Amino acid sequence: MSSTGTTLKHYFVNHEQQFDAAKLGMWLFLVTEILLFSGMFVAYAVYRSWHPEVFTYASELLDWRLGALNTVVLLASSFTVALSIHFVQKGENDKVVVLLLLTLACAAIFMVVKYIEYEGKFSHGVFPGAGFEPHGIVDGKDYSKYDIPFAPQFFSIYFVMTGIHGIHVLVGMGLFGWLITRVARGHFSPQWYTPVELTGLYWHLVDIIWIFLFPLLYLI
Amino acid sequence: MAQGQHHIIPTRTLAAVFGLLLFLTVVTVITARIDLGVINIPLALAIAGSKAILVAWIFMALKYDNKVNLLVLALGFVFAVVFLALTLADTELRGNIGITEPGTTELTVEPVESE
Amino acid sequence: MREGSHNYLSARKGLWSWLATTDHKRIGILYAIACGTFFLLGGILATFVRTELGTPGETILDQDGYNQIFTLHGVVMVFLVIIPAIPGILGNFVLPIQIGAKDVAFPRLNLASWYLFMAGALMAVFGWLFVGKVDTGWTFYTPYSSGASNAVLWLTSAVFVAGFASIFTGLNFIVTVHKMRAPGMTWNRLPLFVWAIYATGIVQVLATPVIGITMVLLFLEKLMQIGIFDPALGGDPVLFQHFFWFYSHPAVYIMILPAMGIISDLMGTFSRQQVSGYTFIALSSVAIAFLGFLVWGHHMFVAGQSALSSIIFSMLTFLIGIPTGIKVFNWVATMYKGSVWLRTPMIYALMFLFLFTIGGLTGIMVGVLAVDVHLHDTYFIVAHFHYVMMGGALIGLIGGLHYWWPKMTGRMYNETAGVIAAVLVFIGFNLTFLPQFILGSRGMPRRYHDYTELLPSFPEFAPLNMASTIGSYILGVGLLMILVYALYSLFKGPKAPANPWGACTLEWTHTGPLPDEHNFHETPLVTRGPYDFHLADDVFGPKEEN
Amino acid sequence: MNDQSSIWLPEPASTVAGDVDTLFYFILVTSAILFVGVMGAMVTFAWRYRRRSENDRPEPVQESKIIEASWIAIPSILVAVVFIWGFRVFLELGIAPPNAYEINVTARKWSWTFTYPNGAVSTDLHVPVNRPVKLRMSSEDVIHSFFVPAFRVKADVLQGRYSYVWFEATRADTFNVVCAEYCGTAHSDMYASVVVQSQDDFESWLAENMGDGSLTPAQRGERVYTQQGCFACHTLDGTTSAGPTFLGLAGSTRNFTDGTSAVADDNYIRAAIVNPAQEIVEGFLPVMPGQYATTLPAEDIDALVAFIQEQQ
Repeated sequence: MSSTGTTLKHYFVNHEQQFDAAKLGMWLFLVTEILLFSGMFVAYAVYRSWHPEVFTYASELLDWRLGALNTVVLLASSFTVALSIHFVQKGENDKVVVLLLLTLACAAIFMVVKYIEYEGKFSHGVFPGAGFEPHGIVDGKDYSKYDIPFAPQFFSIYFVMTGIHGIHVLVGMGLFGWLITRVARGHFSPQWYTPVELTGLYWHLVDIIWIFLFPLLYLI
Repeated sequence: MAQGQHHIIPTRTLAAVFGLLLFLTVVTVITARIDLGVINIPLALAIAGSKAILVAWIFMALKYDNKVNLLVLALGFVFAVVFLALTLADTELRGNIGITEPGTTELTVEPVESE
Repeated sequence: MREGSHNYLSARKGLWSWLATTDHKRIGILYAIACGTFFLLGGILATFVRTELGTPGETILDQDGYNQIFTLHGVVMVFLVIIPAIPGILGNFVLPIQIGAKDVAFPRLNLASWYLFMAGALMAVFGWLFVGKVDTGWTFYTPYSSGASNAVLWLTSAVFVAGFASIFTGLNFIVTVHKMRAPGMTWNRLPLFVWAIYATGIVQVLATPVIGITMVLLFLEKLMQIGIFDPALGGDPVLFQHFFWFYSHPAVYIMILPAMGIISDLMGTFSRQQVSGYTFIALSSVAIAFLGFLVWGHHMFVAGQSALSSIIFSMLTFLIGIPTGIKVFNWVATMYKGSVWLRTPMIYALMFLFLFTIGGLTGIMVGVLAVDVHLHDTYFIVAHFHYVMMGGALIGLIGGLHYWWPKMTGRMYNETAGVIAAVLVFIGFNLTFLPQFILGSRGMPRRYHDYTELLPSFPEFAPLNMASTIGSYILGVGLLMILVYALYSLFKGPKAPANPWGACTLEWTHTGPLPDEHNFHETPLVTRGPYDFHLADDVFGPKEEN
Repeated sequence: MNDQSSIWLPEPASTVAGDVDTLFYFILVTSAILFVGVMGAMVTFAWRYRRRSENDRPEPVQESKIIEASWIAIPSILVAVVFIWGFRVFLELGIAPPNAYEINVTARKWSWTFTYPNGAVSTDLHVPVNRPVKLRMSSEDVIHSFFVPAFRVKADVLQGRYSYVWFEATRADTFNVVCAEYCGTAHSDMYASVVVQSQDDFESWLAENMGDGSLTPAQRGERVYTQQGCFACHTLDGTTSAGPTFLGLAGSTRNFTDGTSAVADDNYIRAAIVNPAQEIVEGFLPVMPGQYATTLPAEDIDALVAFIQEQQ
């Protein structure tokens, strides 16, 4: 991905082959992400099937309104990323910069909301693992009532899943920052925009993971 | 075929998909609030699944792409489900063959009389 | 073909040309050096283990020492030698040339994979040597691993990092095979080695992330007691075994499939005959890659999983046992009406058939529910997996290294030394592991530092263990002999011709004694299958009417 | 076929061992025949078709469909037979006869203890000959695995859960028990022995071991309190955890979430153990597991009640 725009690597026959190879490589990487998260979904499913009542009871502590807001924010960022690919294919780079900035903003909002959620939990003793001893009353819920067996498991799984997902959002934000500087410097054109396409694919997958995380953790 | 020949997804389609996704999010929140008993989880998963398919099919341009990518994504999900299914086959049915106390043996195999 | 002034070794000079190379052939050599050193380390550890067990009672290691040594032996041999070796060394070097490509699809990612692998490897060895000697076994079963010393964190993060090297290598090869085949190189003209590496890539991409998440969860279990795997906190240790074996069983196919690819090529070249059942072997390699994900529970028949899941896993295990068996039949059938040339690579191929068949048949034996209850976690299992992993994957690797040695180094090794070493390895291997089958079926458990207590009712444990130890020394001598004559041939070996074995895959027919930096001057046009010797007039001269 | 003790398997000493051995030998012999056949073919081909001249090129061979079909069918049939046979014997291994004599086994880092229904505790497993014995096993720390090679039985012993093994010894003798799952430093020292005695020897051993083995009900209650993990929710020092503390519980009046109340006498305590969800004390949740009615023998429950009543 050298900076002189449309370079064709010597070991590729033409642009098309290089672009398709990059895309297939990205899709294979996305499969590894899916399987990485599948491990956590299996842990969630196993513990939920063993202790359904604890999971529904403990999930009352998660604020579904913030979860819904985060879902909308991520969907919006997916939309802006898809639009940015649309315009980079048309060569309207100025719109691409705006859209990528919007995506970055949405991702930032997502992380801020996540910070608020985590802060709310940590301040009331809801920690993953051994540190779990909830206390205090927050909007009508007495947290100390949630100190029941296997509630730590629920919150550990919650923190591990949303934590690793959060890390992926941060990585996405870094990528978008890097992309914006390159679009601004005019590295991409309708002939060569692979990095934008690949980062877009990565971001959509991060969104898909959250699409599954939100109902499983917050709603049911 | 220069790179530019790639299919450019019209903004209207993108906007329509985005709207549909928002709508589905609202639907899933509402249906989760009302207690539908046992179908709550499958329904939530179905809605989440359809949202995921929408994102993959249009936003990730699988519709216009070389179908190998679709196969790769499908394989990812298939093996995630295999992992889940065979693990649950263990965790759900544990301990019902060893114990012969009344009522705990679902497997209707009568114990072999030791000769 | 311009004479070898401009081949891939002489094109650039200096250490930096190696450490920053993106040439798939040099990266293959880098993997060879790395995996070779770790194999030497693993081998020394194995000798410690066998010396300790040679005689009953404490010989050279105390209990902790023995547990730590066999743990490092397991980790090094599995994660740092046998999983990366064949795809890393031979996959990197040979696959692009065999499909007529100039390089892999993502050369920089290829180099990054090597650095990730080295980072993981050094973390593991450094962690074990200086931070704390881990003694949990290479399987890290909780709750023992989550209760053990914090040094386990080093090994788990090392496996996590090295796992990514495996993912990116697999990803790289899949894209290369899909997108970069030379004109005329259709899917049914791919050499079977390419099919095997392609199937291995699928397993690497689909399975390795799960060991990644397992190691992260074990890391968090240990650091923050998240209580998913530790029963004291309400977790379930059998769930850890599910997570671990979901990766580790497909991992054994990452180990054996490339070796099967090598054996297919060797049988083809050295019988100078079509490999019997080409389509079956190619498709069954990919089928095994997928079926390999359905059988992990056969490691856990006695672990306390539900009886129904044990029954399902046992049934699926037989589903995957059959195609492997049929491959062996096809390899033997390849020699029928061929012209078998018993050079060292072919001797290792036949040794592979011998050892892998024993490993496979004992695999069927421990796949049977009732028999596994008795044999699980005994030395029968140790013998079984050494027969398939060492007898299969490692002997395959050694055969492959001998076969492609002239193409990698431009030198021929000494043939008689090769045969002598092969005989030594064969005798040493069987003397080491055949007694272990009997030890295991009579009931000697695995990972036992001392068996004096069992001698009164099992007196035969002492002679069997002694025989196994002597065998391991012979095996060690044989392997060291290979190292010696290989290094010797690097400097004093005769110059190798471009096609010493009369093979007709692209890496022999379209490159000089040493391939160029970009493999080919003009991309080759492929007109025949990989084992169509009867059409290969360019290799053997016009067909005389006999 | 299964009685001669060849070099492969130790002398069988349990009813199920005979079936396991027959299956083992069947697979061993079939594999040996298959192996000799394949190796024979390999060696003859390698010799008969050895290379005569440097560049002779044999004609390609047309694979015969019959051979291919047969070497797919035959292994499949063999493997199906072996699977079904293994499955049947596995069921035999898994399901203990209802009249089995039950003994509790506790594994801990590097030793086994066997507790008998009458309270006798010993580090060696004494069992009557020709009677099915079922072991209910749990571990105090890491995973161990109870393995008696002579009986061909093995099962991992997990913490916080029971796993079961059953056998019926056919010979009065002493056999080795080994730990088959790696469990730490002295994994290879974790021995015990199974002493198979005639019925009356066993009974006399049991009686005379009963003496020192029995504890006062309260002491035994305390062991049940720790073994069953009651400490996870019920403390002894007055602090409330997920469940009410036992200190001062006996005799106090308990008011329940549904407004009613009762004095905590021994019947109330027994009912609370056996059927916890019935009355929930104010300020607590219905999360106490309810399987103690079936899993705890009556003496354990009485001992637990005695132990709780002692906590003043």
